[in-house]
Amino acid sequence: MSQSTYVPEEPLVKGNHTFASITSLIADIPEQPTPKWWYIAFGISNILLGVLLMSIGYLFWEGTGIWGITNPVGWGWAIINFVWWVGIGHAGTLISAILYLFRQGWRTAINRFAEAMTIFAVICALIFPGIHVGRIWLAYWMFPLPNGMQMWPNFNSPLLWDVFAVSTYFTVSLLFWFVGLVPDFATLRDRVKSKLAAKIYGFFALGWTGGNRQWQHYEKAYMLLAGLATPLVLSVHTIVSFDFAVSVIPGWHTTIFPPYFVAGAIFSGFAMVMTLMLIARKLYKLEDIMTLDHIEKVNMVILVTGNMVGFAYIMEFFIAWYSGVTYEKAAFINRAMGPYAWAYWTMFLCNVISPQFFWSKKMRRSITASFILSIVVNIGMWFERFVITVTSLAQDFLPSSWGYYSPTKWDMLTYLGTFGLFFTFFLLFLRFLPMVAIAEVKMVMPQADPHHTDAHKGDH
Amino acid sequence: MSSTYAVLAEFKNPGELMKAAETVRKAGYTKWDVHSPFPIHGMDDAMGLKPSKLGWLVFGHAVLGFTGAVTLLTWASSIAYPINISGKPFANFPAFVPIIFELTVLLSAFGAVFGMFFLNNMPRHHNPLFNSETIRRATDDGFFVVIESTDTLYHETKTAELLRSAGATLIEPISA
Amino acid sequence: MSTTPNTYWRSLNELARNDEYRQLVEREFPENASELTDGYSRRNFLQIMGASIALAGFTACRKPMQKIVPYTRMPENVVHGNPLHYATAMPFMGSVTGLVVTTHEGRPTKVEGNELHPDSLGGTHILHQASTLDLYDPDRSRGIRQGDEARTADDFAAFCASTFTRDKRVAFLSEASSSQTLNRLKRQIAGRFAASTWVTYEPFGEENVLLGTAMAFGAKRRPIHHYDKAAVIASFGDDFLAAGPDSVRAAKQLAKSRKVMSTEDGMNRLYVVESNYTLTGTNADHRIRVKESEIAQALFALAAALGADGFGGHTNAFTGNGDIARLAADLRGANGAALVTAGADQPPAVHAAVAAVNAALSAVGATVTYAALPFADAADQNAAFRALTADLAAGRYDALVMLGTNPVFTATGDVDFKAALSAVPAVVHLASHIDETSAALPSNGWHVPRAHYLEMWGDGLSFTGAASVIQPMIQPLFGAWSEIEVLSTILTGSRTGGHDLVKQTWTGSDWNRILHDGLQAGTSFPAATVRLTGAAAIRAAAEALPTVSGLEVAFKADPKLIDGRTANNGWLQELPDTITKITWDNVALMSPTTAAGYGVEFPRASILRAPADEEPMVAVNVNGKTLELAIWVVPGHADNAITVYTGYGRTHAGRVGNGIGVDVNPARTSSSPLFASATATRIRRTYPIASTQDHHSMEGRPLIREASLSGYREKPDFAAKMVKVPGPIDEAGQPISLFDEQTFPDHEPQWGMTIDLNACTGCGVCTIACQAENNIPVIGKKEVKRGREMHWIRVDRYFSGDVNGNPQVVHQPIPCMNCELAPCEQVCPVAATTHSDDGLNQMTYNRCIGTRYCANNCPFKVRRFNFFNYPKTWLIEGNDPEVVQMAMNPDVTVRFRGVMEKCTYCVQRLNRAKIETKRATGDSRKPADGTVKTACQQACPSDAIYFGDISDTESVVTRTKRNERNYLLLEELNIRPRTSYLAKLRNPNDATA
Amino acid sequence: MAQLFPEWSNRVPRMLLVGSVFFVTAVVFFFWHFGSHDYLEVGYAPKQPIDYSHRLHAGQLGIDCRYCHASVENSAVASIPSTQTCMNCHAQIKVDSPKLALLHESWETGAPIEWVKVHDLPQYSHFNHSAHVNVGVGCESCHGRIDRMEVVMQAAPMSMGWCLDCHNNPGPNLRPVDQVTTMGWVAPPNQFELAAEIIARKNIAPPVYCNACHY
Repeated sequence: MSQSTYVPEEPLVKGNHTFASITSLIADIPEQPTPKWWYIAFGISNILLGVLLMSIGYLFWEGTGIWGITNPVGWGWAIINFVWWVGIGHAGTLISAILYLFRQGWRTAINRFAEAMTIFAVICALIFPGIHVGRIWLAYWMFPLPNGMQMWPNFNSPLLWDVFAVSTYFTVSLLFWFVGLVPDFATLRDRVKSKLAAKIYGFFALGWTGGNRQWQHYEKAYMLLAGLATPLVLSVHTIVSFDFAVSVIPGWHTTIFPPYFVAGAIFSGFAMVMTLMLIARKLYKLEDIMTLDHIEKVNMVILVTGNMVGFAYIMEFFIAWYSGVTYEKAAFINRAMGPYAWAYWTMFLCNVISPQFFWSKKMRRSITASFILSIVVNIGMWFERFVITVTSLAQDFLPSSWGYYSPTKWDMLTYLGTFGLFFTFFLLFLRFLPMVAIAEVKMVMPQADPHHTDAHKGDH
Repeated sequence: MSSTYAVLAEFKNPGELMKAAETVRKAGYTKWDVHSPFPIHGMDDAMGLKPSKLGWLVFGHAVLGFTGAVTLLTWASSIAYPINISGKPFANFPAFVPIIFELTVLLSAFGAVFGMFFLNNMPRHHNPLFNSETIRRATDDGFFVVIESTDTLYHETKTAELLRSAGATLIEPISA
Repeated sequence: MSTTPNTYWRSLNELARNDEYRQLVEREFPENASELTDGYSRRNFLQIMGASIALAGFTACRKPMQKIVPYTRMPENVVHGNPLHYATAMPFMGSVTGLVVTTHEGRPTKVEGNELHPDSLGGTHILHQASTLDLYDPDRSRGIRQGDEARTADDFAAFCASTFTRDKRVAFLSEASSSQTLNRLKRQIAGRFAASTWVTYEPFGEENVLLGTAMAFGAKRRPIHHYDKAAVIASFGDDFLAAGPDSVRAAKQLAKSRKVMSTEDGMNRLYVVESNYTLTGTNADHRIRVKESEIAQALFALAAALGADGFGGHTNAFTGNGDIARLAADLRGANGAALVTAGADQPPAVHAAVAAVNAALSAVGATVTYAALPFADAADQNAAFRALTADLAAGRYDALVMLGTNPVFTATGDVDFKAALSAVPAVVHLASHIDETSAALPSNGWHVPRAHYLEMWGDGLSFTGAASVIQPMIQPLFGAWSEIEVLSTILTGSRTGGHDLVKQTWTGSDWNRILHDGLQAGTSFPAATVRLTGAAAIRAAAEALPTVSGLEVAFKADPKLIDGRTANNGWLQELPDTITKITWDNVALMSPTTAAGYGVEFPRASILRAPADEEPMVAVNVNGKTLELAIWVVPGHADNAITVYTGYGRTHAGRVGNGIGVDVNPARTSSSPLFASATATRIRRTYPIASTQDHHSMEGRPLIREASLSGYREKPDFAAKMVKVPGPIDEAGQPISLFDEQTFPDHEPQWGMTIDLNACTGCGVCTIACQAENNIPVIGKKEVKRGREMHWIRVDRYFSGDVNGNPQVVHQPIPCMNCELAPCEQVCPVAATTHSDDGLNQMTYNRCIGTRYCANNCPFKVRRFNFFNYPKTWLIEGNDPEVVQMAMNPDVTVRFRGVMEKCTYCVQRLNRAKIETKRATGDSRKPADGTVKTACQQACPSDAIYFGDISDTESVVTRTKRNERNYLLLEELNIRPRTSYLAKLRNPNDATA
Repeated sequence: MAQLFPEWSNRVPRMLLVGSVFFVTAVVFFFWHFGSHDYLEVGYAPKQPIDYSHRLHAGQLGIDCRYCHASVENSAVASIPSTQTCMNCHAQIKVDSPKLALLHESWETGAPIEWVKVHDLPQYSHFNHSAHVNVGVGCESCHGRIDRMEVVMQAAPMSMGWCLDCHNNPGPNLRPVDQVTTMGWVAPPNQFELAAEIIARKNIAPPVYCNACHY
């Protein structure tokens, strides 16, 4: 975008809002009666959650054989879903941490529930490494606990790195989220009618008074956390990509994976943010806070990361050819023209072609387009993980052991179930917690500037 | 009506509050604070607060995490039970980097969060401030200065006078 | 558990369960697999055979209480915990092969070849290796029955006494047997009854060969081939490498001249004329594919070309055929060192012609000798069987005694043996199972459980005439009887033990020595002098042979199940077929061109679409019967022909074999059992086939490196040179690495393996030997179809050349390579797979949590995962798991659900050897070269596998690794496999091109 | 407004902090102690079908271990004696003692005596007696003072860690090979040199890799 003249930033909060009106706009949601759609959605999510528990239960009972996994494809949907959910998580941290460091004021509108999304997505992800092992009851051997065998985990294993990376990521995201919530808990504490609610919110507010002596340390802590979360989020998908990149399997053994995976993660994460944001803003009439400008900015990120991913796809092929390694070449020819071509081209269509619509401002600002494309992108990103995991394993070095992987109903039910888990959490969040960071939104309002005199008040 | 814990004065916007804060600081009060729904730029200087010590806490934790990780990994895989894995050296540092990094970040994050709670004396669910109804607006759209009665300069009328002169729109005592 | 109704473990599962064992499964690994509770097996087993650890259920104490059950009387020379080895012999189709059996506390668990025995020389074939499982088959019949009534041994003896009186007309039907004792009793019987007939019925036996030689020489003679003496060998439909009475010796001798260790070494040349691709065909230097019915014609053309007696001026479709002409020239050029053979299922005329051709090549006495069989009946036994069936039906006999055999199932469609049975007043059937014949007995017919050779006394002659005694390793598990016991009971009316009967036959011999060695030293058939007398008859018979112009179907004995006798053996059912890699089924084998006629594309185009899950089917109409079979394309199969295997579709085989595949016997006729003209149509139905290797091509990858003998002589190190390892090389000659790798201590041996692809025939015995040695579970068709087969060593098969024409086939056994820089190890999060000081890539089952990451990262895909609790349903549940457990090797942990497993170079054998060596030498733990063998190496009939200590520069394996043909698979990955390969050679006739 | 929380609630966090320290310590100790083989395995002394006293036979009568456990020097298992072995003496001695009724019954009927296994390693760990006794690891080192046990009990934890301790440093548990069955053997003052000498002579390098025991 070449432009010489300075165009003043659009105000981040639309409509004629005072601090008080912002507060009530968000903080009163828990007070309002629970809408009918919420009950319906919550019911559906709970059923899906039940499906998840059931399929995991059956898995415990029978063993991983109920899944489609086999020789040579030892990893199927479980790992695909794991990578997919972790990827989705990344957007939250990115918004709250990286954009914060870059002083992107517009993040305030969406960071709270983006972070919530991160946490719930990572919970969904964390399920899979736990249950995909053959002897689930011994999965704790992956942690360095002293024991009578005098055995320790193998710290060379990317899978072990994963355990540390993802659990650290989850813990830090949770802390980050909670710290952000503290002042808003206080707000709710001071607003809600019911004594019980006040006690509960009050408990989590930890006695926040809004005193500047608190704000001082608070801001510092928030900034440091952002500073820590930024390299962390980059490291997490880098390490997830090591699961593949560190192996010797053609199609996995690639140095491009870390940046490629991180870009992909942000790509899918923002798509998911978009989906959720559009729903939330419609249902809770938050158009003034989550404005079209926000939507457009998110779409830009999707476009950029989408192209990064597309670049990676093409680069993989180039390198495969350039390397001159028979097995490497064959692996990629198989991806595009082998038995899994259908998956590959689905992925390519969804992840590389579809975002191109966002070159047009009209599309970027169109709610419908954004909604549809955001979902398409998430489908595409799931297929990316499918293509990487399955096609590389299905046809590796010795043609004698080539095989074809197809999932069973238990693979599908488990995956479906994780949505139940995700939305159960997310709906509870929407219902009982401030879905927008109240204090932070106020901060980016013009009135918040101490040098903003009354004369300007309310004029935009 | 028992003794007062502090006197509370409300100001109509961040700008006013900032001026008031400067006035109070110049007057030499020490046991006082300003309360606002969001952090206000420049307020730390206005109040004359020293920069936060939190950074050092975090650094300490980072060092702890780093050394801890290095020790655990090296000891476990090359001293406790060295095992030949893929013919790699027992202490295979390139492979240790990810875990060392993660543990460093994890510990630092703990430092940042719990350090902040520690410095802010949180959790503190019972607070005399909450005896006031007005202060509750501090989490909504109220901007307050609160001067504690235990401050040496505190004087029931003089302090109130000072605050009114600073442009307080409302002044009320908070009972202990 | 998801399943198919026909699998070993599933069906066990369906039966009554045993609570103690069901509880046991809650624990991850059960105690020593030899544990027994009470019951029949235990009475026989514990008291007589001795010590074992028995599970005494679960008490309230902190851990399940284990009981130790010692011997009451300590047997001689048993050292508890150390296995014992006894020599015995396995009878099969009228010949015995000498074996050495490993027994643990009295349980035979593993058979090996007897190195002293001329027809084994230490080697075995798949049926030998699989035979231990037959012994412990829980489906074996449990006792004597008359109709549906259980009867005692005394009842049976009484019945014999009353029934088999001198005035009776008695018919005997037996399998081919060379047992001296049996034939001694047979002679006694001859004069015993008013009228008695003895028919030897062997559906795929050597009767045609004997009749052929009878036609040629005037008397039945068994041709004994000396492959090691032949420079040029031509096989006409003779799959002599496939498991059979003589296959081990054949493989040994063929391999002898294929172990090319230097450019000076020569190599024989093998021509195979055949229709379906057979094991022998894959080893051919030249393969001429013709329809089954044309094999005879091709042979006659050759005979004419060679001027064999009786074929002067004979012409047929193959006269002047280029291949035949070149073959003739090559054979003649070998002056005397040439050998022609024909498949035993070919009609007698063919074998007569072969005799004529060998005579013309002056091969007789050099590459082929003829033996007079002591116990062969002069009469045509095939005809005799048909006649007997008719006579029985006509009520010309008072009694029928069947010693083994299952004619109701195996008889051709035009012989209604079942009907004949019902016309006989008294029938006795000795059979290991209640098979089709036992089930078809009249209500007063007697079924007697037949003893397995490992639990009976017996004797017999090997294919080349070495005399052996069969000694039992264990008391009969189910009170079974041997043939000779039944015969003597019929003769005497009371049961005499097999031991006494055999002892009588062998009086005067050095009994103990024979038992120890497994054979009577120096015994063999003397070479009979033969004179070709029947030239005219041969020609007449030859020209009378039918030919098929259109589509034809060939009926061949299944390489694993033969006529179906081993159909209840899970190991064999799950062993992938050499060519098709199909398990658990028979199919309609045809060439790509023929298949195209039924709308089947080959190779299956997978562009942009997933492979089909099930195979198309064809309905074959032959001799008025219709066979509905799945179509399976075999590149190199003769066009316009279909091959089907017998032995499938059994209804009374047992829970493993019932309903597996399709029974093709009804479509055969006794006049032309081998082939028949047919029509076929594609039908709408599809059928799932579990094949362990779908991909036929090597994709041009340097996996199996092959050269012609001449090419090898020009460039001996062609194999190593075939791949350029990228990057700089360190002083050790290894590609440089980021790390300074671990080194191995001197006090430990460094194990390594070499596999000679030129000696390997691809027979698959290594797979079964490994399965027997390492307690590898049978998982059933559905799981195999999912690609979850558990074999630790598999034999890869690739087609090369024109798949629509006459492609070549190469085999490559793939065990774990035990890479020194193993990719699998570094990715395991819990260090369950690591490296040992003696260079093994260790798999620690009890540490494994089952992430399957190691399997993913294995470039050779040799790791196997227990997706389900396979042993649970197979060892723990079922009506009497104890029986199956007795087949387990107590030195190897039984792996349960969620655990990865793989080839360990038989670490249990290595550790035993190391400990014993240390005990013997006092300090060193390096066993002397050759003292320790892996199961696959020991079983291999062509000694294609070398194993040993590579830190010993003079060990055999080290020397093979120094050989120019030596190369490493995927060397460029710098994973340093301990297993290497010796490149394959072929010796094509340069005249052919 | 009225306070939401009473004043004491401010003290709760500190209390929790201190309390949790104790709690965590307690939990760790719990698993450390009650989860260990020392607690679970050592001292297991089940009742045997026949009240066979090692104190009497091995202790007072001083019968050599190998008289009954005959295969200990050349097999993986030490082996439990056959009824026959017992009868060698008890055909004459204490023939009609009621305690030996089961023994005699077994001898007559041939039904084996079902002894209860005391030292019960899981099937996936393969321990070889001969490999140990032949290089000077005493019976006592693992089985304790059998000669003082009326009823045999497990003396050592027999956990993997316990095995590894000795495999990493065999010295302290080595004795002259002719002393392996001696009970109460006292290490000489020069045990260190003695061990070093045995290690050198027997070329002892105990394996610590997995396949040494697990296969």
